[in-house]
Amino acid sequence: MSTEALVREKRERHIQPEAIVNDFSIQVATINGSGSQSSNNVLMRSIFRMGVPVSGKNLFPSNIAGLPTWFTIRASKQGYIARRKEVDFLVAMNPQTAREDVESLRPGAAVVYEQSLKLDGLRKDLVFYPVPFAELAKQVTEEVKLRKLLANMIYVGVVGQLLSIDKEEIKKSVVKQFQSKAKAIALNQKAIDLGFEYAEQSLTKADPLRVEHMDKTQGKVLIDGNAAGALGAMFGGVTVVTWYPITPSSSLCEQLIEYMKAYRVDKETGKATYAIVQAEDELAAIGMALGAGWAGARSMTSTSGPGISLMSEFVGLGYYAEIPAVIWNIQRVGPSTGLPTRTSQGDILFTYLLSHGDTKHLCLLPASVDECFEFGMEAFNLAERFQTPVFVLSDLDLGMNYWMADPFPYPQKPFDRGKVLTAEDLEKLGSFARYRDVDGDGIPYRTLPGTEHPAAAYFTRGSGHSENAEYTERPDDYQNNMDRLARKFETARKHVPQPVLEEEPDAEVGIIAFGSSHWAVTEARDQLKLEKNLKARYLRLRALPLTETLHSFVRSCQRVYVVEQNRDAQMAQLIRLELSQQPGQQDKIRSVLHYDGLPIDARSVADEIVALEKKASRKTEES
Amino acid sequence: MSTEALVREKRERHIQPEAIVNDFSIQVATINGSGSQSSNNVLMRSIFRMGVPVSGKNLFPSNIAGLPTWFTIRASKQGYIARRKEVDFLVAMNPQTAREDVESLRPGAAVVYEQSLKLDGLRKDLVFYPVPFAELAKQVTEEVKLRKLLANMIYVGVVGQLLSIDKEEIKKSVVKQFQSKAKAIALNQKAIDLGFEYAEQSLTKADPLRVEHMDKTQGKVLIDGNAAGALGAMFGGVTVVTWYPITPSSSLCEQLIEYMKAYRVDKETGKATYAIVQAEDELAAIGMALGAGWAGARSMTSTSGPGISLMSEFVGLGYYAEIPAVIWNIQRVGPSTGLPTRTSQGDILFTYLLSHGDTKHLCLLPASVDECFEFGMEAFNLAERFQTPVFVLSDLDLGMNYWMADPFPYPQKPFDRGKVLTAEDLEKLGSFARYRDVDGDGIPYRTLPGTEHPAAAYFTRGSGHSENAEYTERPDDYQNNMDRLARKFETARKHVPQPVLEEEPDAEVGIIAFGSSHWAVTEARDQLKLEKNLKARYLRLRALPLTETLHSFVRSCQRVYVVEQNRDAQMAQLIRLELSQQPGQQDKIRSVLHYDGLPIDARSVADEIVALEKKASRKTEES
Amino acid sequence: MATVKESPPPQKKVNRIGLTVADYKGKPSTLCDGCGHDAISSQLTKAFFELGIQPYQVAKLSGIGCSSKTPAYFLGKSHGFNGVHGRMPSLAAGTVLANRTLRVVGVSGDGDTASIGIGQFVHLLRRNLPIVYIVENNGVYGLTKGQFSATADLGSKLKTGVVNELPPIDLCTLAVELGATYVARSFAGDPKQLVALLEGALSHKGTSVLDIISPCVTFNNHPGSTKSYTWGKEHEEMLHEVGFVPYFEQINVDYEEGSALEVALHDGSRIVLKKLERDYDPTDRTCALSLLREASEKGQFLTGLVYVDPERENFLELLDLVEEPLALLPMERLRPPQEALDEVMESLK
Amino acid sequence: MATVKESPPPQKKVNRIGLTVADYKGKPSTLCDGCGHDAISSQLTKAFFELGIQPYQVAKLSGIGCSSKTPAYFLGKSHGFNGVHGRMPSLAAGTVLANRTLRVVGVSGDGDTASIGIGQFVHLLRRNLPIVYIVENNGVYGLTKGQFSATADLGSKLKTGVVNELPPIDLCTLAVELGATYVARSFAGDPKQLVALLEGALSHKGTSVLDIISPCVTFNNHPGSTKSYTWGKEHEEMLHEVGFVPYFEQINVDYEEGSALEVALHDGSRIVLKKLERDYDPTDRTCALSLLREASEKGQFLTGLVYVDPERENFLELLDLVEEPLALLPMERLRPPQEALDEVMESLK
Ligand SMILES: Cc1ncc(C[n+]2csc(CCOP(=O)(O)OP(=O)(O)O)c2C)c(N)n1
Ligand SMILES: Cc1ncc(C[n+]2csc(CCOP(=O)(O)OP(=O)(O)O)c2C)c(N)n1
Ligand code: SF4
Ligand code: SF4
Ligand SMILES: [Mg+2]
Ligand SMILES: [Mg+2]
Repeated sequence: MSTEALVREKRERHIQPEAIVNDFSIQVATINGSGSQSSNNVLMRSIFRMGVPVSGKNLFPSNIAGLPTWFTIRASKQGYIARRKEVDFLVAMNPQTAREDVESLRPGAAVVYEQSLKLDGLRKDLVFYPVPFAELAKQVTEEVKLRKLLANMIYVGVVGQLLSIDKEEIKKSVVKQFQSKAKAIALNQKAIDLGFEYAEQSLTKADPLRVEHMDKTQGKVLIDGNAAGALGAMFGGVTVVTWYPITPSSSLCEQLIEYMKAYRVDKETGKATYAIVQAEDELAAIGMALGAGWAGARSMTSTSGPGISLMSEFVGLGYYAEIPAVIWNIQRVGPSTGLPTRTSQGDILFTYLLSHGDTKHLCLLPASVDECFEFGMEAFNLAERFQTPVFVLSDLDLGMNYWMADPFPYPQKPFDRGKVLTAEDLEKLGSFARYRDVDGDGIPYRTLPGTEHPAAAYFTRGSGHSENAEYTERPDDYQNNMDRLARKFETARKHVPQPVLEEEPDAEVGIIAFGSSHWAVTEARDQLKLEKNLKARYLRLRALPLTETLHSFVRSCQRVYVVEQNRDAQMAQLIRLELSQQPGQQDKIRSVLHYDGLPIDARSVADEIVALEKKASRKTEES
Repeated sequence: MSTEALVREKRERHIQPEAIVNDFSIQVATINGSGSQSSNNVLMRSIFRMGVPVSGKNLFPSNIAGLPTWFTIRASKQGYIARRKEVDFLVAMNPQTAREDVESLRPGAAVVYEQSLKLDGLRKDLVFYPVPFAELAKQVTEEVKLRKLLANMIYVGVVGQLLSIDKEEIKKSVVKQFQSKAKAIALNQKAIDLGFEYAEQSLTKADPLRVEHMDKTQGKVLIDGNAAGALGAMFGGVTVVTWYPITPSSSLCEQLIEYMKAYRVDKETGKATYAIVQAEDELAAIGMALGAGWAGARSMTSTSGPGISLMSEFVGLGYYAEIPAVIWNIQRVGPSTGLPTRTSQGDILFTYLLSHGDTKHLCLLPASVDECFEFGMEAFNLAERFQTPVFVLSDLDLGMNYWMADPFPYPQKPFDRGKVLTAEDLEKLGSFARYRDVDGDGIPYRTLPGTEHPAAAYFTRGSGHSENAEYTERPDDYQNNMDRLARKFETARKHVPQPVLEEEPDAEVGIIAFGSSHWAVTEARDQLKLEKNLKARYLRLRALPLTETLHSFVRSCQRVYVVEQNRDAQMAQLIRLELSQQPGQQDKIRSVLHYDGLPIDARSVADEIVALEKKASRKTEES
Repeated sequence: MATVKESPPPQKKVNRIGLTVADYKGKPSTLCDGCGHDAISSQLTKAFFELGIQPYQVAKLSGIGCSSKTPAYFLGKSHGFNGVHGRMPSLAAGTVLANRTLRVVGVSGDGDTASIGIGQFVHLLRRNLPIVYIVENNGVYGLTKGQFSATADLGSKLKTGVVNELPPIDLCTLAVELGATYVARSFAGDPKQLVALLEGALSHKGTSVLDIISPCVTFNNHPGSTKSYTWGKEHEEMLHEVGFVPYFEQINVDYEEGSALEVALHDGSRIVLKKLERDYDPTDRTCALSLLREASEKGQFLTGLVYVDPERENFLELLDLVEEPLALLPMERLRPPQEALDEVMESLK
Repeated sequence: MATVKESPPPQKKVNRIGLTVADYKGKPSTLCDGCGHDAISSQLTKAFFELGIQPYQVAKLSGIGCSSKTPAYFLGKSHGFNGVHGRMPSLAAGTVLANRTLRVVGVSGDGDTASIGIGQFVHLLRRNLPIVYIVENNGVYGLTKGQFSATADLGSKLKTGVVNELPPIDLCTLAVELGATYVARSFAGDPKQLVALLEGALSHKGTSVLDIISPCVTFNNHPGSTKSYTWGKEHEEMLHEVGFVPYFEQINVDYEEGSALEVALHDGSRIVLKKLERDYDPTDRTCALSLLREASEKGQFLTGLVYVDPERENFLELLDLVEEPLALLPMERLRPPQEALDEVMESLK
């Protein structure tokens, strides 16, 4: 892997390096609504099919058509799939941004661009490939409307040729992209071929980038976190789904609709084993989810920041009246409307403490599409086991971008429906007290409406209630119930997904991260090790509340860097509080923050840690 | 003051002690809706008018009529006005609770009760005064409907006689209570006299409690925090008030309506210099308040827990788009509907961090009716100076109970309308950038709609905006703006009301508290000093964010007890985080928590601190 | 016939499933003596008893308010859910989606429905889910001590002297306009009519809205208030005499040709509307709306079945759900087979 | 007369306060080419220009959506406020309460108004504040890529194949029913009528609601969609030809006796409604409602001034506010004197 370091070094010295194979990123700059998505998918999939690990990130505006959008494909023989800060190969199709796009390139990078934009004058240290896309498009079709789309396909051909991407794989990818639409396939293939030809005849390769066959993607899949979460929900047995559209959450429910239509319609009767309802807003969405959870369904909703705020009151009811429901929060950049199409981990604290009064909620923190699938199922088990709303905190980067993964294993774990008493149980018991801590774990028993037994009924309320679910304003009743809820939360601490520890023998430094930051951190650890010989232990948090593991991890380190994607170091704050009973430990915590709306990248993390390490050593010298 | 200690000690040894003068609490147990409020007021005011410090606490159900309610009047020659746990004198008018009320009394206490309830059999260690209230009521009036009300007035007479309360003062209090309603005055006075007579003739004083004239209430007023807050708002120049009814907040706006009618109607034109609107819900209330604040009005709304949750989304807009508004949160017991008529400090963390994304808000923490008045004004100055929503966190105990105070001083401080550019300013400047940090304090300049200048207009939005208030999704624009907001918050740290320090030379122990806990803490400090010779420094927080003062205070103590009225030690968490850069300091923090819905009392605080101190010393011995 | 009984059934009388009225009672009410809401609770109790519905098959939901407390005061053997202010419709919708076999009854107040809750109310109506939605309408916020709600009369005055200057919302008009398929107005002081309308609603397959004037004796029962007992008694004008014949009592009600109108509900029950002054057909939407408009303009207090469409598909039918409660489906029917996952994974390669 | 002008005024032409059309333009639009919303923005620009309103006296507010972005695309010299989704009415209300001298225009979408925002919309209508409320109605959520809103046609189909099975909300009916005093329906494809209706709304003293069908060319412009250009052009049926005569142009419009109806607005401006097929009087509330009902039943697309009541008191009058903006009152007028405080304190002793 040391080539990586070497290459970097050379780049820094601005030397034209030798061939760079399967280790660079391509950025395609277009205008949104111009249908470049399919071109980009074909390009990405072709490389993927050549066995080269890829990841695709779509940087799009909060707008439907006419504004700049960038798609970045990273090829990485080492299998790194985090965002890569530097662009090595630019396809400049958007006049609005071409200038800035070119200026921000690293020296030595290559640029394919619409000839008429005349970009080659902008810099001397780049490789330029002018292409008359508009002209070429005319040769593909008479239909003026189609030309813009096809111009985008042409660059697939051009780039394919320049990077020596396997023509056959491109063909296959085109077929996959346009499914059975023969006409579309032919037309697009024609455009690609034209691009190929043009590049062969009119361009002379002058950059070091090349794609070569590998075997690192055998059997792997490309999927976004929202699709994975939807699959998790389906295989987790969701029955009632309520939602209100909001970017970047909508695609989770929209893909779920498709999957459920395909796999959850009763074979014999042809009837649906689920209800999916587009609510009038988020207050209604969470209300329906809680009503359904109360009545015994596995219910869920999905939203993003503004929706979470609107759900505050109802979520407090869910906590206090103890009603299961699963809530996905696909985080975007706040506060307020913020940047709806940019990514962030800015809702950690607010979601954890959502609603007035003493409230705390179970939060799952998926880092990968695999975990979106896994937690998509597990969230229901936890919600029903602990009779409380459970949040799954994903984000736009994880939820809407393309991630490579192994095919998801078919779930072996049966559903855990929690402490629900049936008529038979009641027959044996004779009676039950809805809010009594029978087992000492703080978790009471519940019955479902419709249970055929005279002792089954109880009254649920968000106001003060006794063990028997009767209305009460008694100080002791209130306090006992609140203490039990705290006990229940303690029990949950042991049942939520535990952190994953990646050991690093005799390392002084520790890194803590969660969610989509994981991939940048993994890569950054390699960079630190290779470039600075700085070894770092790594603890990846997977849920709130935080668990014991955290204590031992921090104890084992001299300095701990908490990496997260928000301004206020929200997770670091929770970590400090968790350590407050461990004298001296929380002083070890330092924050590495990334909050500009772009997915976090390894380089920034590594650089920041190096800088902070320098500071630390200076301090110790001084003292 | 050492009698206090003495007396307590004796009580503990169950001896019938000598006369207890002006230092006990009376509890009246009735049924809500039975109009006992006026009787209780007359009783309380009579003692108050005798120069004896009093406080009155109303413990009422979340219900309109027919459920138990208790009113506690505390007389304290030392001037303690916190709740007193022990009841010395019970008036048992409510059959539903009489038994339990009597059982919970301290030995030696006195009980006036409706004869027919036959309570005297219940305990041997109490003084019982049976009174045939129903019978007596018949003598007062023919009207059956009125009798229940008047029975309540009769006990005023009985209690008055037994505690030797000045008849004249009672008369005057009756007049004050019923204003100019001659008929009511006569009838009620008649009932009281009857009670007096009955006590004189049929009861023999057997308890040590007595009220004597003092001079400790000269010129003082009795007022509730909501009324004080309303006065603050009026003298602070509020112009737009939007609200939605909710206990315990409603009375703030309802009293404000009365005050504004009286003092804010334009003399010449007879027109209102304010608008008060009952909104359809809390989302609309905060929305209107923000719209008005944006347009330049001093706007406010008032609510409680559930309303705060519903305001989450809009408050985030206020923070990010930088719009002034004042929001009163009269805290009640949560989570969810919780105990609507009980008190709590359970919304600290949630309010401070309200809304998704990286948000933080200025919160004022009044401890007294004086501060409700003062902060009621100051909140507008801060909101307009910092162009952001400002919360005033009161609670039910402070807001709805009666507190003794000196008359409020007429405000000398002029309004601070903050950085608003007029047409003239713009003429000089030529242009302005809405979100630029011109002065380095993070606070930008704004203009009001309607400003007659071509450069005045700008576009406000909750989505990403540049310094010039233009739409942007640029990473740098976003991050710069968020950093400026953080800077603005830092500036505010120095401008919010600073903590009040009560020194205690060479004390090892420190206490931190805020809001309505203040009075219990003050009394508890005396108890600790007198009874255990335990001296404690005291820092009373008056606002969030926390300020430097906190650091030096904690440094100056060995152990710091944070007293608050919630389960999760919410303020202690914020304190720990604030201390996180001070190695070792946060280990000193311990929590004294009170969260059963009743106002916090000195005895519980003192006992808990003593217990924790014992633990601490044991620890140090061990180690 | 059920609804012509004059006196409440004697304690020991049992219904068709062998239960007594006592089996349908709830906890003692904590509302003010004489509160209209209590009168409605007893008619609900009676309606369920007479229909012989199993209490365990009923789910009671409500928002926040004095009215919303009442589900605790009837059907003590049914599950109940007192939610948050103004959001009962979504909780009720979720409940019936999870378990379509439940008889779902929602109780709300005028503040809970017309003020904070109008948004969820409107969207509930559009969905026509099988929910009986009862508004105990007293024109004020009782529980918060008497402020005006959005159904308060124009110009009506509070004890405090505050006058309401905003036009009241007519909930029946809104209900008919937005898609409710069973809309009635009634009066807490008219138990006979009320119980019949409730029984009809409980037998209807779509959303039923009952706007019931229910006097608040503490804050809005003063003379002149159109939400007071006196005003109600003096001004109630019945559209027709409402009778209800449950499906299990297939007796014929005899009346002269044309002197009554029968509406057959999907479960076989029938509503019999005996003509009084006017000749009114509640199955005609346009008539219903103009009737309501006329009434509100003339300040008339018309009670009875304002509108009914026994046939319109409800949301469960539109969703084409399985017959069984979704909540009770076993894992085998909820987790697709290995092949399904393989197929999806294949498509992602 | 203002509204009979066929072509937009040439660039250099100035209005009565000496401003050119350019002075009323905003930033370039970022909406899709051909989006109906842009057509509405240009008519707003034109209306303000023709009325000669000072841009600085205008406040533009909106919720969230493609439609709600448009305030950035007209009147660049006016303050604008793009708030949160579905809650523009409360922000607009607060704005006009704080400064009654502002001309307040709210722009919203059908999702922003009829779905999430229906609650605030309903209560805004009741208050009749001086606010021009524009709904750019395309039957879908444009900005979130084409899901159905609450005004989507029954049975209409998305590209994805999803079919809408819920009845659409008729915003004009709701507006008239709940108290709006100027209610119009129009079409982004009919600039001539639209500008006249906008000018009327801007001269009206209460709440005006304009439900403007505004095609979403990207997600809901397919044939068959009643929110498409073709459908609109083919089916638009004008109630009357709308003309507007501003108060500062007291010319007489001549038409034969009875061939037109004039409505005088409180500022002296007049709306002239030239008769076409039908004989319609928009000042009659009952007619307005039955007209709307008929239209929705027959699926007619009637445009024009549906209802107007130039006189009903607005909320500012009911509150009896001072003439000046509350926001600008000096401390002397806001802080009561020492005596006031003393008086209160005395009463508490
Ligand atoms: C979010 C929220 N806001 C305010 C309240 C306070 N509140 C309780 S009941 C109520 C009004 C109830 O009025 P209505 O629905 O008419 O019921 P009624 O008491 O008149 O039967 C209000 C405002 C609350 N519980 N929750
Ligand atoms: C609280 C909240 N929920 C959801 C969204 C996502 N969202 C943005 S615009 C929109 C719908 C806009 O539809 P419409 O009002 O019809 O405007 P159009 O785009 O069609 O003009 C939604 C759901 C949001 N911004 N805020
Ligand atoms: S206050 Fe009114 S509504 Fe509430 S219980 Fe009493 S009478 Fe009924
Ligand atoms: S998506 Fe539709 S509504 Fe949005 S800008 Fe494009 S055309 Fe207009
Ligand atoms: Mg009511
Ligand atoms: Mg729309």
